[in-house]
Amino acid sequence: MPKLTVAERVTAMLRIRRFEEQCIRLSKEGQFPGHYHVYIGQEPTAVAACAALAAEDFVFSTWRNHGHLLARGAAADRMMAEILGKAGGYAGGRSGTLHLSVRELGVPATSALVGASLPLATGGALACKRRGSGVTVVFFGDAALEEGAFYEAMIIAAVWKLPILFVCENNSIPPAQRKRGQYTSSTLPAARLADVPQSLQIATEVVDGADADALAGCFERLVAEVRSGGGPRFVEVRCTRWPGNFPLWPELPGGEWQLAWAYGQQPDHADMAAWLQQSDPVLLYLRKQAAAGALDRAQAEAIDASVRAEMTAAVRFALDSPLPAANEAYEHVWAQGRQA
Amino acid sequence: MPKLTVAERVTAMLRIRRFEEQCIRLSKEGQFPGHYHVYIGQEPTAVAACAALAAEDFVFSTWRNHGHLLARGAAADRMMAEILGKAGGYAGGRSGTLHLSVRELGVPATSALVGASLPLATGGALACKRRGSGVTVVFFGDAALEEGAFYEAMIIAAVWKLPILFVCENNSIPPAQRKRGQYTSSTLPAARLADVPQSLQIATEVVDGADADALAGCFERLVAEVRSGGGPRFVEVRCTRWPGNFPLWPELPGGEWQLAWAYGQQPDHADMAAWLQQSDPVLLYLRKQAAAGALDRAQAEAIDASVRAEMTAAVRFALDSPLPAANEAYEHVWAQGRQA
Amino acid sequence: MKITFAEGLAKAIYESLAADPRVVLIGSGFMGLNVAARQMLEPALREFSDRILVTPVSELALAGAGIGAAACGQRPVVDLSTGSFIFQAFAQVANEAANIHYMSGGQTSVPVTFYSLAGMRGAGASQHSHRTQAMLGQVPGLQIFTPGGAEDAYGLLKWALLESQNPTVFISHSLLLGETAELDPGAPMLPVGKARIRRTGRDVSIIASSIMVPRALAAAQALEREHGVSAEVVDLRTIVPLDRQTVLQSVARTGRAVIADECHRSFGVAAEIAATLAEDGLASLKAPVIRVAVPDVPIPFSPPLEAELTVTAEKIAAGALRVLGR
Amino acid sequence: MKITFAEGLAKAIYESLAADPRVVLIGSGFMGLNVAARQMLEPALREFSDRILVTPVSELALAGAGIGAAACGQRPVVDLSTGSFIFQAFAQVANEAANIHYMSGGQTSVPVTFYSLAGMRGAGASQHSHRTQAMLGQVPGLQIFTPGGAEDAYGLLKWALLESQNPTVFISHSLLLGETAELDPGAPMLPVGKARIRRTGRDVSIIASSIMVPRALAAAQALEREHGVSAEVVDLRTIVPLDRQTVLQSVARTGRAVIADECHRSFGVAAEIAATLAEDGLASLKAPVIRVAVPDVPIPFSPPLEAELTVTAEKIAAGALRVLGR
Ligand SMILES: Cc1ncc(C[n+]2csc(CCOP(=O)(O)OP(=O)(O)O)c2C)c(N)n1
Ligand SMILES: Cc1ncc(C[n+]2csc(CCOP(=O)(O)OP(=O)(O)O)c2C)c(N)n1
Ligand SMILES: [Mg+2]
Ligand SMILES: [Mg+2]
Repeated sequence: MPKLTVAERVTAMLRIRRFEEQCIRLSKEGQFPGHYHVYIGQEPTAVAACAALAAEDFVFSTWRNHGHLLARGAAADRMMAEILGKAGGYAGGRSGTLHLSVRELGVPATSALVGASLPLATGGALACKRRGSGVTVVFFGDAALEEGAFYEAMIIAAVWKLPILFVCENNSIPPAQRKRGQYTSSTLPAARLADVPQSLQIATEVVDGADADALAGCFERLVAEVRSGGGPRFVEVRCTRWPGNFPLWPELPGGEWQLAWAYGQQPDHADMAAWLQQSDPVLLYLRKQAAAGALDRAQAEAIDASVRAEMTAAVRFALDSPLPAANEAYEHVWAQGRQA
Repeated sequence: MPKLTVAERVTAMLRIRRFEEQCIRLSKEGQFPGHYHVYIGQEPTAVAACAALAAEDFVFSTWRNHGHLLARGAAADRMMAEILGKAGGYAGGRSGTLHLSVRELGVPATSALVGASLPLATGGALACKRRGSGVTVVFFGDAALEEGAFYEAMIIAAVWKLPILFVCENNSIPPAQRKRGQYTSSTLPAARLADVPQSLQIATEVVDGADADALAGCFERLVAEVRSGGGPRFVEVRCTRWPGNFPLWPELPGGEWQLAWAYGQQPDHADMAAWLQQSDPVLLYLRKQAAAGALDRAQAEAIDASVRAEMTAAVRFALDSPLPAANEAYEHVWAQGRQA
Repeated sequence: MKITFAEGLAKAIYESLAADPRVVLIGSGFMGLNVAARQMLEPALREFSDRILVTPVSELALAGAGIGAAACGQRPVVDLSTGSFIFQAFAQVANEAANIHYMSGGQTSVPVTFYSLAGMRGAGASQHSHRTQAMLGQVPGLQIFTPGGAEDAYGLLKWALLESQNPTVFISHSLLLGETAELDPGAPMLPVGKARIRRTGRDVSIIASSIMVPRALAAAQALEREHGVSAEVVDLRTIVPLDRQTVLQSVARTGRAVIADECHRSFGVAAEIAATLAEDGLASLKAPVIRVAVPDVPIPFSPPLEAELTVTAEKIAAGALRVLGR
Repeated sequence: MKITFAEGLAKAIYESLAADPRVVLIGSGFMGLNVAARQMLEPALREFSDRILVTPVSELALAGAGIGAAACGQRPVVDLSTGSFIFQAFAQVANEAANIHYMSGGQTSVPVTFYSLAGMRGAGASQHSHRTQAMLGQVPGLQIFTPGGAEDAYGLLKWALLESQNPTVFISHSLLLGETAELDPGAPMLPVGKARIRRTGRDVSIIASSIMVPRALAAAQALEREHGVSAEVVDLRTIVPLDRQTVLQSVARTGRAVIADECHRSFGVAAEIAATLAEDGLASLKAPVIRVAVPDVPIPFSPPLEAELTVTAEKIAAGALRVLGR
């Protein structure tokens, strides 16, 4: 039994997609400076993983954290305010997009350095192990396997038998360039990413990042295994890079994503059309549920409308939130008193 | 056809063993300060590897470098002088035992940090590749696989298809604790060390560190493969830790090693007796050659006598060499002029 | 001929590749996120593609490969990208590159260059804004170049790639990429290790490096214009070697020193300059030294917060007025 | 009760493990190669073995695990062993531990302690002798403790493990392990961030930390005995927080400052102290400040070469005579 209903899963995925679209829009409007990374095309991974978690569990993420945080239950308005560097953001504007964290949701520290979240996450898992309950999930991209930190974290997770799930979201190779049986990321010499943790005797799994149901099943099982003391697990989620995911600044090819595309309408952008057809996990899920009679177009539209309303409000909150006062720069360098 | 005659191989191995015995003696006499590491029990590895190399090739090593350097042709007297911190040493006393190097022999930089020689060695291999000839060999212990540097070096060696041979001298588990099929080093979760480079598509081999002939064949083949452009190779040499190899300061259990032990005589030290019987690569080689009629006891004794004479002279040179003048401390911080 | 800082870098890289086959590029990011500046590298990347290595995200091993290759006769430049990523490579930079020549008793030299696009770049936030020149200054054996102008970006990078026998950390800065300077291609470069008096003055010496140089010059102009104060601007150009003599001579003339530094205030480059004055220039000082540096606070994302910590021309000018007792 | 520095460390570790179940030991080397000192840890290692983690040689991830565990409610101490190995962990120490509290806007604190057995220990040579306190001082968000006596080894380590809410780099020193001091177990500890006047004096202030403290005291005794000079010795105890006030007040009294520092001379701790005097103590200075520090040279193996670079009591005393014009 999956933990989320169809409607809940669609809501959770659309929240991420619509949030990220607003982000791109706000960046293009110059509402916030710097580069940033969105989670479009990978939505069901965060949703499935977080659905399998309990409140006491910990989540560690990267620069591509918006989806993970939303799926974990973070408030879109405070997230957006943070991305805009506003006083109302989770970190009062200090963090910005790159290392958003929400401690009350068990997301204590997000690193924007490739591979760096993995050692931190082993510490989260160590804390779980010490207190005798809870698991830690860490999300990272395929490039993490090029950093020594990845391997050292795997080693200590295995040696200490930590309750940790390593989630590699591999978005590296566009489908056209994929060869059968030779799924390699750009600069890692492994034939399959999962071979690497396997060589360190960490049990691995590979799952299709475009199949929300498969992801849900996979994460429920893996988190349960980890929770019951089975030690670390590694899962490679094979995502197909969304055509708008450019190395520096994302774009919205074909404009805002249309629910109608799930129901027969075509975008007028060739790359997008191909991606939507084969790889857009939200669209594929909607189609599948429509075919199964589990969620019809009208229901989906209702969900989308409410999600859009939430995001409009979030943007409003963020834009209305004041910039922090200059002297706020000096606050929170040093922690005082005791941590909860 | 092995590159070394039996007499040459015995000479090369005994040079290392007798050198290291002198080292231990000099340390106990207080002739040099600090901790150090000897190569007793691993002699045929360095000898086999270096026999397969040409003058233009590069060698990178660790704190356990004496054997590698001697096998590469370094002068015992200048090495010993360096270990004693004397002016006549290769680095005028600046290096000491931990990072002995001899550039004219293609040993440009030795690191005393676990794992750190591997990235350096990929650079040596890159230099070979750029100039279109030569290979690089890097020696390291099993703990290197616990450092991120190891993995990053493997990755770039594989991605750049470098002419490099990674030589892991695994001396981690005493035979009594070895389980069949489960040969793990102390804190690495891999079942077999070679699994790890294999997962990065680097061809691997495992060889018995007590079998000098097997090592010779193995290294000739692997170096030839690397030299002919086959890309990186990894070899795990399974050594049995010599009983005198303590983590801090080595000891000579049973006293100085006796050639007579190869010809029936017994040491009066139980650990040593077991190690000699099963694992001492020098002794096993002498016995094998005696049985094959290739080198008799008298011949071995003659070799040993000449090696001992060489080492006595080396010790004399080192002891006679003056300590560097204090103001030598300021020399060679900065390189001047052009490098040859 | 007028060139930008980015053009100076690209020109140095191109000419070095052309001049010496031992020059190898490990990575090719150099210009960071600046798309326009990246295009300037295109000719070099095209023409010398056999000497430009595609790199995994493995800073530690890339640095090590550069060091090892240098020890074996090449002249590599390792692109360590955003300045903060040098921490990933620190073990190789600080404990291998810096020590090899000395530990080998002079046998091996290591002419490797680490390119580091450091600094507060705007929205880099805490994890992408580091300036490591002062930390690296604690590591004997490393040269540290911090050009503050386009001509020095060109001259110092080219010298590192073609002439230097020692490992160099080349500290570039995103916000300098567009700065322009006059370059006379025929003129000899100011020797490495010599500071540049960018502007002479009588009343106060402003000591600067890297991004602080244009800001110090702007401060000096404002001081002249608005307050009739004549400020001298000393551009250190390199942090190691450090041209203490020029600093001391300038302060001997002006009697007053303001040190502009993008390092954090404590243990930064400014501390070393101030210490030099306390040791060897005390008699010259008519007033206490002032450091205008980034407070000891991680760099925040939000623009007004980052601005609060940024060392601007205004803050430098205010520092100068303060040492002048105004 | 008289205890050694090593006993102080062992006592702090034992009592912290006993007092708070959140204290976890990641590694258990602490005393380095000193066999006698290692035995002092035995009771803690035996009694709390469930909270002592066996570690692979993976400094980077071990540091990260300590940070992550701290962020998730534990109070780990990570044994980074020989001071030089902190470079392997630098990315986690400098760019994660230091920033998390700030980046999270105060949501998460990271009470992790990194134990680093730093310093010129005799025959450590270039790669095992680093002192990183000045470099780490450039990283806001890190506390840096450099005890110079057994009572502070005990007090500061225990405070880091039980009380601190911030990441701490605890810089220990092999050559201090046998130093003894009087410990009154009932007495309150001098507050963290306060320097200790180890010896009062009238003629010159010697500012010291870590291994420099006993050497500065020996220098002061020799100065008194052999030259009739009354030297005050200020033990900084912590580099961050840095007690500038006590330094300034001491120099205000004596008018002269010698800074004894085991960092390399340039960009070291001594530079920051000298800079503080140049900024805020200029009027007190009757003579130039003198830094007695390790020259900008990698540490050589050979005993006479290492001795040449070592900051000894004799060199500190000579420095004091020099500022006194004798
Ligand atoms: C240590 C470090 N090196 C380099 C970077 C620059 N960088 C940011 S994102 C990125 C690529 C990451 O790729 P991947 O892990 O596959 O994640 P994706 O962005 O594809 O989700 C790089 C190299 C960094 N942030 N940290
Ligand atoms: C980065 C680093 N961490 C820790 C050490 C301390 N150290 C010296 S030797 C050693 C063990 C090495 O074991 P292994 O690689 O198997 O080599 P062996 O000595 O057994 O030949 C350690 C941990 C070091 N030198 N460098
Ligand atoms: Mg990716
Ligand atoms: Mg070993």
